[in-house]
Parts: sequence; C-alpha cells; structure tokens
Amino acid sequence: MIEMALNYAFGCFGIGLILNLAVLVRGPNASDRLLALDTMVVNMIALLVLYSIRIHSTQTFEVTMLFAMTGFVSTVAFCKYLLRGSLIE
Amino acid sequence: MLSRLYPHPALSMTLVLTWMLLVNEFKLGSLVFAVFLATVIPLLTAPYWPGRAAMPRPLSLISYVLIVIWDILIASLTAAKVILFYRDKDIQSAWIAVPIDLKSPEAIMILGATITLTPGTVTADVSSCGRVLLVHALHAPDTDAVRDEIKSRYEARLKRIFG
Amino acid sequence: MIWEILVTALIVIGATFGLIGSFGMVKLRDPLQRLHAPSKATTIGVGVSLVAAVIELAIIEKQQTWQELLVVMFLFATTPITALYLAKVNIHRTVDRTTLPPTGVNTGWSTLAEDPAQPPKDS
Amino acid sequence: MMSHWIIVPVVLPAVVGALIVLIMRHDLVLQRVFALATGLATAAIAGGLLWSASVHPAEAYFLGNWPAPFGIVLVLDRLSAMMVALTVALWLAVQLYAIGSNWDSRGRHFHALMLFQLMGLCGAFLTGDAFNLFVFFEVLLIASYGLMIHDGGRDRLRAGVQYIAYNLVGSTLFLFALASIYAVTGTLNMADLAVKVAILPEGDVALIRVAGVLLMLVFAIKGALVPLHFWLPATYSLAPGPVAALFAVMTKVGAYAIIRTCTLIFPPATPATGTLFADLLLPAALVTLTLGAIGVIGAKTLSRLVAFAVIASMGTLFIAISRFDPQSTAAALYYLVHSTLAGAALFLIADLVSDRRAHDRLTESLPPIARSGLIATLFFGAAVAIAGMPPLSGFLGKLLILDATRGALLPLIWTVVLATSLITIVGFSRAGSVLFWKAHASTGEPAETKDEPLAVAAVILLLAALAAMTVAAGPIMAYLGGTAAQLYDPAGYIAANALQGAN
Amino acid sequence: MSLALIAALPFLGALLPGLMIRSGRNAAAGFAAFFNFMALLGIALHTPAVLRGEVILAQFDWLPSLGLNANFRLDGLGLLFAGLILGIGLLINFYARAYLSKSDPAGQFYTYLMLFQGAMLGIVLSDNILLLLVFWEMTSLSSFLLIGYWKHLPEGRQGARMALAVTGAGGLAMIGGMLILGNIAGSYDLSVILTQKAAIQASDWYLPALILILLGAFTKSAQFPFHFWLPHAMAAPTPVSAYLHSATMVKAGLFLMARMWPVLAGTPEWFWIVATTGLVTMIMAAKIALFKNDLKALLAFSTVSHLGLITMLLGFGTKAAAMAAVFHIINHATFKAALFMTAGIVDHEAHTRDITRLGGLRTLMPITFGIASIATLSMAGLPPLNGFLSKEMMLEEASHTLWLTPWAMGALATIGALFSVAYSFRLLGHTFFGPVRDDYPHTPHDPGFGLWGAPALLTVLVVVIGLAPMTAAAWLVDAATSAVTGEPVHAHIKLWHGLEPLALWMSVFAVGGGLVLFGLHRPLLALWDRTPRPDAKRIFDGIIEPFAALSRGLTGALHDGALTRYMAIGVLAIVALGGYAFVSGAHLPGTRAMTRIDIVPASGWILLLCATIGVIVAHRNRFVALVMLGVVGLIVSVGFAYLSAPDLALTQISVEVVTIVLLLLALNFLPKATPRESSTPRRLRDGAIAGVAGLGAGGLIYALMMRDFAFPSIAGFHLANAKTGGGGTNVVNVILVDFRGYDTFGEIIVLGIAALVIFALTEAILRGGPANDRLLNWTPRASQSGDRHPVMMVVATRMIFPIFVMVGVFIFLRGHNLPGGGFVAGLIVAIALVLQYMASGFAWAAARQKLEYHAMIGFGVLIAAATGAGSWLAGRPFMTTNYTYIHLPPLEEFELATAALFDLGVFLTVLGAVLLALSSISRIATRAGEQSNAEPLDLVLGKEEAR
Amino acid sequence: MELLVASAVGMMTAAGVYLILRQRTFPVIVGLAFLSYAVNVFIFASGRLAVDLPPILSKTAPGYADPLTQALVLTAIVISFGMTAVIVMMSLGAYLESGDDRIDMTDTDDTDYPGKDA
Ligand code: NA
Ligand code: NA
Repeated sequence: MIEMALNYAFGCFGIGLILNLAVLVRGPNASDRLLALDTMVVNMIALLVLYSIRIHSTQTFEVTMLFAMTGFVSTVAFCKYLLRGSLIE
Repeated sequence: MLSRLYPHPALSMTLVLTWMLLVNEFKLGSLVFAVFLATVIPLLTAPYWPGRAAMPRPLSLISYVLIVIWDILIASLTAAKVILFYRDKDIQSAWIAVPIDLKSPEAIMILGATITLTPGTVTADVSSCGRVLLVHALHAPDTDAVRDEIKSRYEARLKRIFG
Repeated sequence: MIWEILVTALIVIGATFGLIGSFGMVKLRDPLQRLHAPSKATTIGVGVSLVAAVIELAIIEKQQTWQELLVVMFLFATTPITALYLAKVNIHRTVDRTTLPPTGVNTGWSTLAEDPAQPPKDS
Repeated sequence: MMSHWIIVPVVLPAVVGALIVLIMRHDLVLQRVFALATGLATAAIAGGLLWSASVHPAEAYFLGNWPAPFGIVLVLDRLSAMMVALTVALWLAVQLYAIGSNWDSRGRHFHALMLFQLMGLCGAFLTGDAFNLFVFFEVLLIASYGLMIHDGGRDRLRAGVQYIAYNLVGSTLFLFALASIYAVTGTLNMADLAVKVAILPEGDVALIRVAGVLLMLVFAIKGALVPLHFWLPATYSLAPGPVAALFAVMTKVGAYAIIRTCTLIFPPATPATGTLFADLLLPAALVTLTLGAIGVIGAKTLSRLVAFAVIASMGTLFIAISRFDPQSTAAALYYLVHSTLAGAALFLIADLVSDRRAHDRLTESLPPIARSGLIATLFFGAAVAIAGMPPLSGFLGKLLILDATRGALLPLIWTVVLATSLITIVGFSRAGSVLFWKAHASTGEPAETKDEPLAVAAVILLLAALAAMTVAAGPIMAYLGGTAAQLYDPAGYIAANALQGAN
Repeated sequence: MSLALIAALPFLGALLPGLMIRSGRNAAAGFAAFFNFMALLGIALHTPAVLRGEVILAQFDWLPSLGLNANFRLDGLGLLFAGLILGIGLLINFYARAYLSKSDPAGQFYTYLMLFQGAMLGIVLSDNILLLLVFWEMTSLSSFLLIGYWKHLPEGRQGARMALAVTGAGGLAMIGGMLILGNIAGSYDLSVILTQKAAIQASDWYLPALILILLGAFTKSAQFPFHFWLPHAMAAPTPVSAYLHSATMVKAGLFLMARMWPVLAGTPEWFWIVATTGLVTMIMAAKIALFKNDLKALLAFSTVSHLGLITMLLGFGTKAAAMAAVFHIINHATFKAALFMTAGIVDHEAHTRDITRLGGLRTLMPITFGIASIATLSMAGLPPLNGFLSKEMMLEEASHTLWLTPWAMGALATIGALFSVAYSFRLLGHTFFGPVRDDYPHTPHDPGFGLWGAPALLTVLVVVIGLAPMTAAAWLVDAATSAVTGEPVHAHIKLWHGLEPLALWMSVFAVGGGLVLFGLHRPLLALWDRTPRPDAKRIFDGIIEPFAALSRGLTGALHDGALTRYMAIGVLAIVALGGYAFVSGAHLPGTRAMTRIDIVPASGWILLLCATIGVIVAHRNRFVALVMLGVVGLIVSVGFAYLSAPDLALTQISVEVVTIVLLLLALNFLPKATPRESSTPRRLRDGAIAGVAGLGAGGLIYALMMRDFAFPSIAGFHLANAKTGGGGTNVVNVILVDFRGYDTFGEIIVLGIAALVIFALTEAILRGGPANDRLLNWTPRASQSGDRHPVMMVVATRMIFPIFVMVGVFIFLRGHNLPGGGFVAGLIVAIALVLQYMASGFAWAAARQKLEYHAMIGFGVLIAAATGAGSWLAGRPFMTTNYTYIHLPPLEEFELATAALFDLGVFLTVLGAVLLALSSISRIATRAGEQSNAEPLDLVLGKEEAR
Repeated sequence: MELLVASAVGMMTAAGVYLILRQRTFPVIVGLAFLSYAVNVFIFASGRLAVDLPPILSKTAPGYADPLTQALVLTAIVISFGMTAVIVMMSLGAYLESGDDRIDMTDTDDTDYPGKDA
C-alpha cells in the first residue's frame, strides 16, 4: 500500500520537476525562473524523503537537510543579486 | 549571569532541540552535549544578534503555532481550489496594505512569515518605517476582510506574546 | 496498520499538493500569483511527506528517527523569506508601481525606496 | 626504520608557507629570511636524498603506514631525487633573484606562494601514486596561477585567465585519464599499475590505450608539446621574470611524468600499449622543436623569444624522451637539467633587461641600459647555453641526444635538431644585436641605473651551474646513466612498493 | 707543459681582461700577451719532440659515456697551426695595443681575442673530434663577438651575424658528420679514427659524413659558395681581420680537411668535391678581389682565393699536393697577416681604406710601403718570396691532375694565379704608387714601431722562407705533412727547379697575364661595374629576412592569443588521439548487467538534458545561465545521492552554492550579457567539436562501466579496513582523512592557495591603475531597489545562522562514521556566514566580529600538517592515524581520532579560504563606492515620526 | 542506468566544450564548471554504479558502492572549486583592468612589458 502511494508520489513530484523546468526555461521573468529553481529544490527534497521511505533508511537525511539550506541561500542570493547587484553589501 | 550566558533563550532552546533531532538519539550524553553547544554557539554568534528580544509570554507562542498550522492546512485547500479550478479571469488577486502596531523586529518577522505560510497570502514588502506590511492575496474579493483577519487573528496574538 | 494507512494518506496528500504547487506555477498568469502556488502548496506537500517519512521510519520501522522534522522546521522557517525576496524582485522589476496601494504612512514601500546608502553620483 | 626525510621536501615548505600566512604576512623581511632558510634546508635534504638515491635502490615511504597499493606511497629513486634537487636549486636561485630585484615586494604573498609552489613540485616528483600526482599537479598549478599574476597589470591578468582556463581543461583531462585507468585496473598505485598493465586481459587493451593517451596528453600540455603548447608563450612572457624562470621547471614536470609513466607503467615492451606513445611523441616533439625555433626568430619581444626558446628546448627534450632507450633517456635527463637552468637564466636576464628598458620589443632599439656590458655577457652566456652552443652544457646535451639517436629516423631527427639550432642561433644573435649592440647606435636618454647585486648574482649562479654541468658532465652522466638503467628496470621500483593483496 | 694546460692558457688569459674591464689597454694587453706567450712557450718546448716525429698526448676523461674526452694531441700539423695561432696571436696582441683607441673597451677586446685564441688552439690540439667540435663552435662565437666589437657600426653587427650564421650552420652540419664518423669508427678519438680509413671509406655513411664535415670546413674557410660572409666580417677592427680572417680562423677549415685527410681523402668523392670547390673558389675570389676598392675587402677576397687554392691542393689527395698545401698555409699566413696589418696601418693613418682615395703613399709611408710591397709580391707569387715557392708547387700539382680533361686543371689554376697577380699589383700600385694626393681624409705618416713591428717581422719571414725554405720551413712542412698524410714525408723545396717544369711557365704566363689585367684595370672595372651579379649580402638577406618575416608571421598567426582557437585545437587533438588509441587496440564490449532505470532517475536525466540545453541556448544571458547551471548542479547532486554517494551529494551541493555566490558577486561587476560574436559556421564548428568530445567522453565511460575491473579493485581493502584500521564506518571519509589523507592535505593547500591568490589579486587590482580608476568611477548598471537589509531576512537569519553553525558542527563530528566531514562542515559554516553577510552586510558583520581569515588558513594547514607529522613521534610515517574510544560520563563513549584533528585542519582551511575570497570581493565592492551600514536594519522602527 | 549516466557525461562534456570555445570569460567559466561536473560523474562512474549501497559500513548492508572513486571525486570537487574561485576573480580582475572581458588576446599584438601598461 505504501509502495503504491510512493509510486504515485514519485510520479507527482517527477511531473512537478518537469513543470518547474518548463517555467525555468520559459520564464518569462527572472523571478519566475528563481521561483522554479526554488520549487525544484523543494520537490527534490520531497523525492529524497520519499526515497528514504522506500529504502527504509535515513541515509539521505543529511542531503535533504543540506538541500533545504543551500536552496534557501542560493535563492536569496539570486534575488539579492537582482535587487541590489551586490550580495553582501 | 544566566542571561549573559543565554542572551537569547528561545534560540538556545531551539538549538537544543535541533541537536537532539540531528543526532537522533535521545540519550543523556547527547543532551549534555546539546546544552553545551546551545551555550557556545549563541555566544559565538551573539554579535550578529544585538539587543534582546523581549518575550514576556513565550508559552503563548505554542498556541500561536498550533493555530497557524491549522490555518495552513485549511487555507491550502482553498488555495488548491483556486489554482486547480478557477479560470484566470476569475481569480481576483489583490495588493493589501496592512498597517501594524508591532514594534519588535522579531514580531514583525513572525507576522510576515505567518502571512506567507498561510496559503493565499504572501508578505511582499514592508514600508520603510516598518509600520505597514504589503500583502499580496491570491484571491481576495474582499481585501478588508483579509486585512482584518490578519490583524485580529495573528497580530493581536503576537502583540500579547511580545508585549 | 493504522500507521500505514496514515502514512499512505500523507504521502498521497503531500504528493498531490506538491504537484498542485508546480502546476499552479505553470498555470497562473501573473508573476505574483505564481508566487503563491509553490510557496504554499509545495511547502505543504513536502511538509506532509516529511511527516509521513518520520512516521514510517520512526513508528513503523522503529528506527527512532525524528530527523526529518528538522527539515520541515527549516523549510517553514525559510519559505517566507524566499517568498519575500521573490516578491521584492517582482515589485522592483515587473510590477506596475501605480497598482500598489499607498502605505498610509509618510514613508513608501521599502523596496521602492531611494537607496539611502547610495547617493546619486554626479557623473 | 623508514627514512622520514623523503617527505620533508613536501611538508617543510608547506608548514613554513602556512606559518608565513599565519604570523609573518605583514613582515617582508621575516618572509624572506624564512623562505630562504626553508629553501636552503630543503636543498640540504634534497642533496641528502640525491646521495641516498644514488647509493641505494628505490625506496618507498608508506603514508599513513598503509601498505601499497592501498595507501599513497612516495618513492625515492634516482629520478625523483634528481628532480627534487633540480627544483630546489632552481627555486633558490629564483628566490634570490626575486629578493634581489625586489620583485617579491610588488605584490602580496609572494613567498608563501613560492613555498607552496616548491611543495607542489616536490610532491609531484616524489609521489608513487597516480591520483596523488594529480593532486600535486594542482597544488603546483594553483600556486603558479598566483605567481603568474603577481603584481597584476592588464595583460598579465588577461594572460593569467588564459593560462588558468587552459590548464583547467588539462586538469579535467587528467581526471578523465585517471578515472579510466582506475576503471580498467582497479588501482592507482603506479607500481601496481605497472604490474597490472603488463598482464592486462586482451579485452581491456583499447581502453587502457585511451587512458594512457589521455594521460600523455595531460603531460604534453604541461610539457608544452605541439599542439598543446599554445598556453606557454603568453604565460611565460607575461609572468614576472623570476616566476617565468621558476616556470622553467614546470614544463619539466610534464617531461618527468611522461618519462615516469612511459618507463614504469607503459614501457614499450608492454603488449597493451607497445610503442604507441613513442610513435605519437616523436612527431609532436619534432614539430615542437621546429615551431619553437621559428618562434625564436619570429618573436617580437625578448620575453616571447625566451618563451619560444623554452618551447624549442622542450621539443629537443621530447625527441630524446620519445626514443625510450636508456642511452636516450640519460641524454634526455641531462638535457632536462640543462634546459631548466638555462631557460631560467634567460628569463631572469630578460627581466634584468626589461626592467631597465621602457619595453622589451626587439623591433626597435633603445639607448644602452646601465651595466649593459655585464648583462650582455650574461645574455650571451645564457643564449649560448639554450641554443646549444659550446662551451656550455646545451652543446653536450645536444651531442648526447644526437649520439643516442639510432634507426631509420636518424636523418630526420638530426636534420631537425641541427637546423633548428641554427635558427635559434640566428634568432638569438639578432636579438642580442638589437638589445646590446644597436643600442650603442641609438641616441636618447640612457635608461635608469639599477644596482641589483643579489639579482645579478642569482643569474651568475645559474650560469655557473651550467658551467659546472659542463665540467662535471662525466660524473653527472654516470648518475644519469644509472638513473636510466633504473628506469628501464622497474623491478626495483616495484619491489620498493612491496605490493600486497591478492594480485 | 701539459697540452691541456697549454690549451687552457688562452682562456685564463681571457679571464682577467674581462674582469678588469676598466683597467686600461696596457694591463689588458699585457696580461693577455703573457698567457699567449706562455702557451707559445709550451708549444715551443714540445717542438723538438714533435719534429722527431713524436705525437704528444694528454688525455682526460670528460664525458666517457658519450665518448667525449678531453684528449689533446700535438703532432706536426698541430704544431704548425698552434705555432701560427700563438705566434701571430702575439703579434696581433702588440699590434692591437697600438691600434685600439683610448675609447675602445680594451678589456672586452682582449677577452674576446683570447677566447678566440683558446678556441682556435683547442681545435688544433684536440685529439677527440667531439672536443674539436666544442672548440670549433667556440671560434664561431668568439669571432661573432670580435666582428661585432664596434657595436655602433651596422656593418659590424650585420657582418658578425652573417659570419655566425654561416659558420655556425657549417659547424652544425659538421656535428652530424663527426657523429657519423665516430659511430663508424667506434670512437670519437682521433687516434682511433685515423686508423679506420678502410672502415670509414667503405661505410654507406661515408658520403653523408664527408659532405657534412666538408660543409663545416667550407663555411669556416669561406669556400664557394659560402665565401660571402668573409668580406662582411671585415667590418671588424683590423687586428681581428688579420688574425681571424687571414691567419687563423678561416684556416680552421683547412686544418680540418688536413686533419681528416688520412681517412677521408683519396676517394673520388673527396677529390671531386674538395678539389672542385677549391678551384672554383680560387678563381672566383681572385677575380672579385681585383675589383674591390676597399683594401680589406680586396685582401679578404684574396684570402678566400688562397684558401681555395689550399683546399684544392688538399682535394687532390696526393702527398705532394698535401705538402704544397701545408707549405702554402705557412706562407699565406705570413704574407697575408702582414698585409692586413698594413691595411690597418693605412686605414689608421689615412682614415680610409678606399683605394680610390689613396695612392702615392710610397713616399709618405716608406716603411709601410716596404712591408706592403714585399708581402704583396709574395702574394702575387713572385720569386724569391715564399709565396712563389708554394704557388709553384700548386701549379705543378695542378698540371698533372686529371680533372675533366688532362689540361683543364692546370689551365684553370693558372688563371687563378693570373688574377692573383693582377689584384696584387693593383693593391700595390693604386695604394702606394702614383702621385701624392692632397685630399686624403687625414695626411698619413708611418706609424710607430708598435704598429709596423709585427708586420715587419712577418715580412722578414716571407723573405727568409723564400730564400732558404729548407732551413726556415721545411722541417715544419715535413712534420705537418707527415701528420696530414700519416706517413713520414720529406720536403725538397727549392727556389729554382730549372726551366723544365711546366709550373714555371704557367707562372710566367700568370704574371704576364696579371700585368696585362692590371693594365686594363680601368676598362675592366667599368665593365665589372656594369655587369649585374649577385650580391652576397643581398642574397643572404634575401634568405634570412624573408625567413625571419615568415617566422614572425607564422609565430604571430599561430600564437596570436586566440585562446578559443587554442582550446579548439587542443580538444580536437585530445579527441582524435583518444579515438586513435581506441581503434588501434582490442576491445571486448563489457558484459556487466545494466543497472535498472527507474522513473525518477529517468526524469532526472530529462531534467539534466533540458537544463544543459537551456544553458547553451541561454548562455548569453549570464544570470539565466547561472540559474540553469544551478539546476545542473542540483541534479548532479541528487544523482550522487541516488547512486549511493551521500558524501558527494553533500559536497557537490555545498560547493555549488558557494560557487554560485562567488559568480554572482563577480557578475555584479562584469557585463550582464554575452554579445553574439561568433558567426554561424563558427558556432557549428564549435558545436561539432563539442559533439565529438561529448561522444568521446560518454562512450568511454559507457565502455568502462560495462566491463568489470580487470583486477580486483583496491577499494576492497578500504572497505575491509576502514573500521578496524581507520576507526570509521564512513569509508569515504576514512579514505579522505586516512588512507588517502595525503591527497586531502594537498587538496586543502590548494584551497588555501586559492584564497591567497584571490587576496593578492585583489590587492593588485585595488593598488591603483586602470582597474582602480574604473572602480572609483563605478556606477551600478541596473537600478537598485531600496531596503538592502529586509527586516524579515535579518531577523530570520538571527535564528537560522546559529542553526546552520550547529548543523556544521554536527556534520563535522559525525563525518568519520556517517556522511559529512571537515570539508562539508567548513562549507556549511561558510554558507552560514554568507547568509549572515547577505542579511546584514559584510562590512557590518565583519566589524562586529573580527575573523582573521589568513590565520584560519595558516592555522588549518598547520593543524593538518602537525597531525600528520605527529605520527613521527611514534616512529610511524607521516599521516599515520590513531584512534581510541573514550568514556566520559555523562557522555556516551565516543571516539577520539587523530583523523578528527586532521579534519579540523580541513575545516579551518576551507572556512578561511571561502571567507578570505568573500572579503576580497567585498573590498572591491567598497572601492566601487558601496556604503556599509552602521545598523543591522535599514528601517528605523517606530521612528517614522522623526522623518 | 549506465546508459543514462554515460549520456549525461557526454551531454555535460559537450556543453562544457562548447562553452569553453566562447569568446568571453564568463561563458568559458560556466563551461569549465560543466566540464567539472562531467568529469566528477565520470570518475564516480568509473567505480561502477550502485543503487542503495552507500559506502557506510553496517552489519545489514548487502554491499557497498566503491568508496574510493567517491573519495577521488570529493578531492576533485574541492580542487575544482578552488580553481573556479581563482579564475572567477582573475576574470574579474582582467575585466576591471582592461574594460573588456574577451578571453582572446588577439587585440594586443605581442604585448608590451607588463606593469608599464597605460
Ligand atoms: Na582525497
Ligand atoms: Na576532502
């Protein structure tokens, strides 16, 4: 039962990633691309989490955590660049 | 003494919790080490958090969090409905200026975060004086209702928590 | 069994919300509307999935693992910031400033403010 | 009891480099003292290692006390000892020059970078592990990036970007090659590779050949072999003089690596690769030599002229290397040492000249520089050396190489080597004539006077080393003959690794 | 006196004048003369033995593995030449002392002169042909310096270069020839080679060796067609011309032919090449000499002609001819050196060497005239002077040498002699006879003894040898000829052989014809001037200059700084050679089962494909390219996680974000877009190159992955020993800090250096100059929003930053057993600081907490090194780790490993490196006018009324 | 999976090579980053692919991925990070000095002695 749900979830997030990519490529605005990138990170986190359910292991936890952290920092960095040019003024 | 050691108790508590979750072992040794880190790290990072957030009623924060979680769950259904079933022209997005009385930056942050986390609204900007939030609503036929709900449901509680 | 049903339900709900979020981003017409989609639905989706993982691993598998909660906390803490920045980018770059409501006080929206630290150069 | 001295030429410069960064970064005098002292100490140790290598068989140092092939080993044999000694000697001369000419004060971190550069070079020469060779290539490269752009300036920075970009491609290729080698053999230890490549199953032959060729191409980039030499002229001519002089040994890293891998891992007798490398190397070397010589006559500035002379010398060197027999290899090694010192001396002299002139273009003459007689004499000596004219070691080197040449390609090789010598001679005579003679015919303000005794002494030291190489050619060739013999009998090298495991 | 010492003496004599450059003419000359004299004395001491037929040897090993030995020999031939070199050298020394002016750098001159003398002496004393080569090329070099001695004269510079090019080329050819010779003979020692005539002449390589060696000899001795350099070398000071270009260096070629005569001569090839070259040279140069107006040029071509004569004689291959050659060498040296010095005197006194401006000097300079006339008449071959004797011998030999027809050689030799007579008379007549003029540039007088002493002495020899050849010269001729031919020879030289010999009549004809030509000089000169003929200099320049121009063009075009082309060529070469290596070896396709393809990785692959294409398509919009690049990094990272490499995923994603931050920081100052510059064909070309490179890389890894390791991988050992030997369960980390900790040590140093480089670079940029000016005038290109430090961000960071740090600590501590480690931990903390800097500004944060980035790097490296070196204390190799388990209540048992200390070094270095890089960029931004904030927040909360 | 990984390596290599042949420093840097990704995956794959077999020792693990190639990739990542940082800054410096971010130096024919530039 969980396995089926997982397959469904992989499908959802997989399609989600493709949709993110579509926005990423299409834009039109830089902010849309960033939004897509950020969402992509989140979706990948989801995939990793589901994957850890499937393999009954927490071995991906560090990766998941770091994805969350770096995704946040990079999105802020990209936005800050668009807003101010300089990131660390 | 204790307040010098723990300039931001909430932070230290969070760090203890974080460490326990990280090591994933609820043992005494881990807790000792967690407390140690929760003492050292805030001291190291203290220069970046000048001043001290006054929080007379920290426990009220818990009920606040529960309310917000509930709101998130409910509102996400609403948002999903809008996204899935509304035609573009039917979606009535709106900018809403929400004047606030909160003075502590921490409180402003929490209010802004709450608005964003509850589906349907996003905190988009703050006025230069920090007294007005700019909120974007995905679908808000009645902007005043949104503003009032923010003020009554969240800001009011935060005002109590942060004094 | 109960737990398994719960996990299954959570996974399905989470995945559905996740997809809705990504879908909304494609569907909605206005940049700020698009901002709503992932910043909520995805957060819910991932959050719920993470909770599912915790339940599955900690309770069903008895692995005593609550780590994933940390990720949830972290996502919840950062999403508002990300959204704020994305919104600011929109306000700065794409939004017609006349459509913004007035602040009602004697200062404007901070994103649109003259930069106090960057005096205009003569040249 | 294992001798820990082997690792000192790597660790000592690293530690002092770190110390300089840590506590001496604001005090140039301290930096100079410590850097020089480290160089001297390393030189003493290198001398000891050289002696040890000449009387003992190859010796391995098992890092982390892990047995080969599982950990990383350093291997001291005659070749590695010699390369380390050469490096340290050159480094000291360059350091002396940099101090004497105040080059080290024109930018930051010169001494730390020099020390790390020394560390990288020594590490590359001493390692017996293929991947570790990559790591130390990177150490020496990144230090060289810093040194190359020392003191900044528009053209130098732009050339620096090119240098890095090109070498990054090279580093990437290195990794492709190493991964391929590992994917086939399952090992990274060079002695282990030697054992395994020799008995490689038939079905893996094509893949190891690809890996080997990619590896050789990496080394060819370092060794400035045509058509992978393009990075060199701009880099060397735009680098600060002493840095360019130190870079004279950087090309030799490529040569060293080719000698090492092609005698140890892919010797001509190995069925999988056979004469593949020799067959590719020789034509490339001939063209390199030719293009280098043409560049000597065609260069428009002094520093570019020297850069092309270095390319030509690499061509000569690789011709000898490509023969892969003990006599040629011994000759190659002699020429390697010679061309390193001679190239370095020339770069330093070019710097002495450039520093005293408004520009170093060879197309127009300027009034004579101060001390023109002395500098002209030094230039003449170094030019004689690099062009392979007697009485300096270049002539002996070329004789050795020509004498070792055998076989059907002899006429071609001799023709190229001798004809390019002529072109080089003509090129240098034209340049020298413009710089030092024609100057006396031009009028105008005489250039500024600069007294830099230490810098001049460094150049004289290098030339004296060349003279010593000439005089002591007999004993040197005896050592190098032994070195070549050791290289073509890798059993000792392999035995030193005491390979373990179910291989 | 050992020959080696004798050979060394001139070099010693070169040393002091060079060092005491300002010591004055007398000191330099005297010092040089002393060593010259000592060498001469040394030779003299050996003379009796040599004349007895002994060969003096001195042998030293120099480079035995090559066969290059410092072996010297002195036999008759060597004696002759050594005597010439040292004897005339001494005279030149005196002459030059007087000749050089005060302003000439005498130290330099004598150094060069003695260098040359040493090289020349070395040639004639060498018993090893490689040693001979060493000295041979040194003569070219030292003559280069001597010819170009007057640096300001363009002719001098050009002449020097030409001489060097021509004789250098010949020398290089000779190297080839000598090496062949040595290989045939099995030794480079002359003593051995000279015994191998049969083997050498029978070898297939004889002809190549002969040609190559002769190229060396002919160029040095200015034989046709290499004669052209010699007249141009006359720009040298006259002592140099006299010494090098008449007495010694040009005779080196002759010496060599004589030296090799026993093994090379006697074959038809030798005869045809050498004799013909000599003959042609003799005639042609003599003819040119007739029309030269410059005294020294005339003498130069005369020299060429006489060298041709000697060459021809050597070419005949007979003993008698060899003897004639040897004798003429002696004679020519005497009269020609005297003439050169005389010419120098004239030049010195009259300030011109142009014959057309001279004449009538007979009365003005009687001594000079006397010397000149005797020497000239000897040159013309008139009895009873020594020139006559050897010329007779030459004509005699020529007359019965079969060359094409029985009489051709004799006839042509006579014509050569005829020209010789003609130019000799012209030299004498047009310079010294005729009316005294009143338009000399300077009224000439006989100079002091210092200038005329040396030529006078030589003239005495001219006469003495002519009158008493058996007493004055035969002994030397005997000894030298014996050495040349390898057999004892006894000369019978007589002034008068009676009227019988054909040679006498040929001589008479030559003199008569010469007189006629001299008489007809004016019309002939007119004719000569009208005749177009190749000009040597123009031909030489016509070869060299286009070659130089071509080289300049080729070098410039190939190395024009177009990195894009360099890269394209490089990539193509890599792909082509890799492909060649593959197809030229056997390959069995692998048999491993393919790992199953899941839906998720498949969609990841599609994502990667799209993102990659996206970057390519959108790369001109740099920001978008970066975002896409981020996606690629993300997918690679997830791929690592999926493929069981959590450590890689961690590292990849952390590096990714720091890299992006750096790129964004840089992009702020760089152009925001890449212009479309490449033409479509160029893009297609690049695309094709990229395509094959991609196919190559992809194909290679596919082929590799599908096969098993040929041998068990060493990774098995790492898995088996990580826990027991390294004390960790994360095998990757144990490899990093233990099995291959040395790699990691190198790797952190790379990072540390990177930071130092960035720092140094920043200093250089900010130091002043165009970059600094550009920054000072910086205007942000895009409009900037307000609110640099949004309140929500600032406050959130106050919480998030410590959590980041804690995660860093966590990742650091557990790295040994689970994914993580010092590197990732360092990056996480660095990212945390980046976040803090973004929230409240770098300057604000840096001002609040002073972190010494340099110290962190240095300290980190030191910790790592100290951990590694700590194992020395236990007598173990560098980097040997140790670990133990400690139980410290109330904490659980935990592991204490030296590897963790090493990892701490890694952590500090990484952190310091990233921060140093960030601070460097921040400094650039500050220079560009960026203002730092005093408060963490931009908004002034609750103070809006005050505004 | 092998096919996917190999083609991914090919894709990234091709993209990297195409970009390093561009004429401005920025795309070249991006290209180098691509090449670095490609080669990292290449090294990683040279240890063969494994799913669900992380190289963390445990009693229950059915097997392990090759830890050595992973360690090698880590080293490679770190080194290329340092290199990238340097070339980024160097390009920035070159751009600020010359006002131009062309990577080819064809405009400066046989450059003058450095340090004396205008
Ligand atoms: Na490593
Ligand atoms: Na590492």
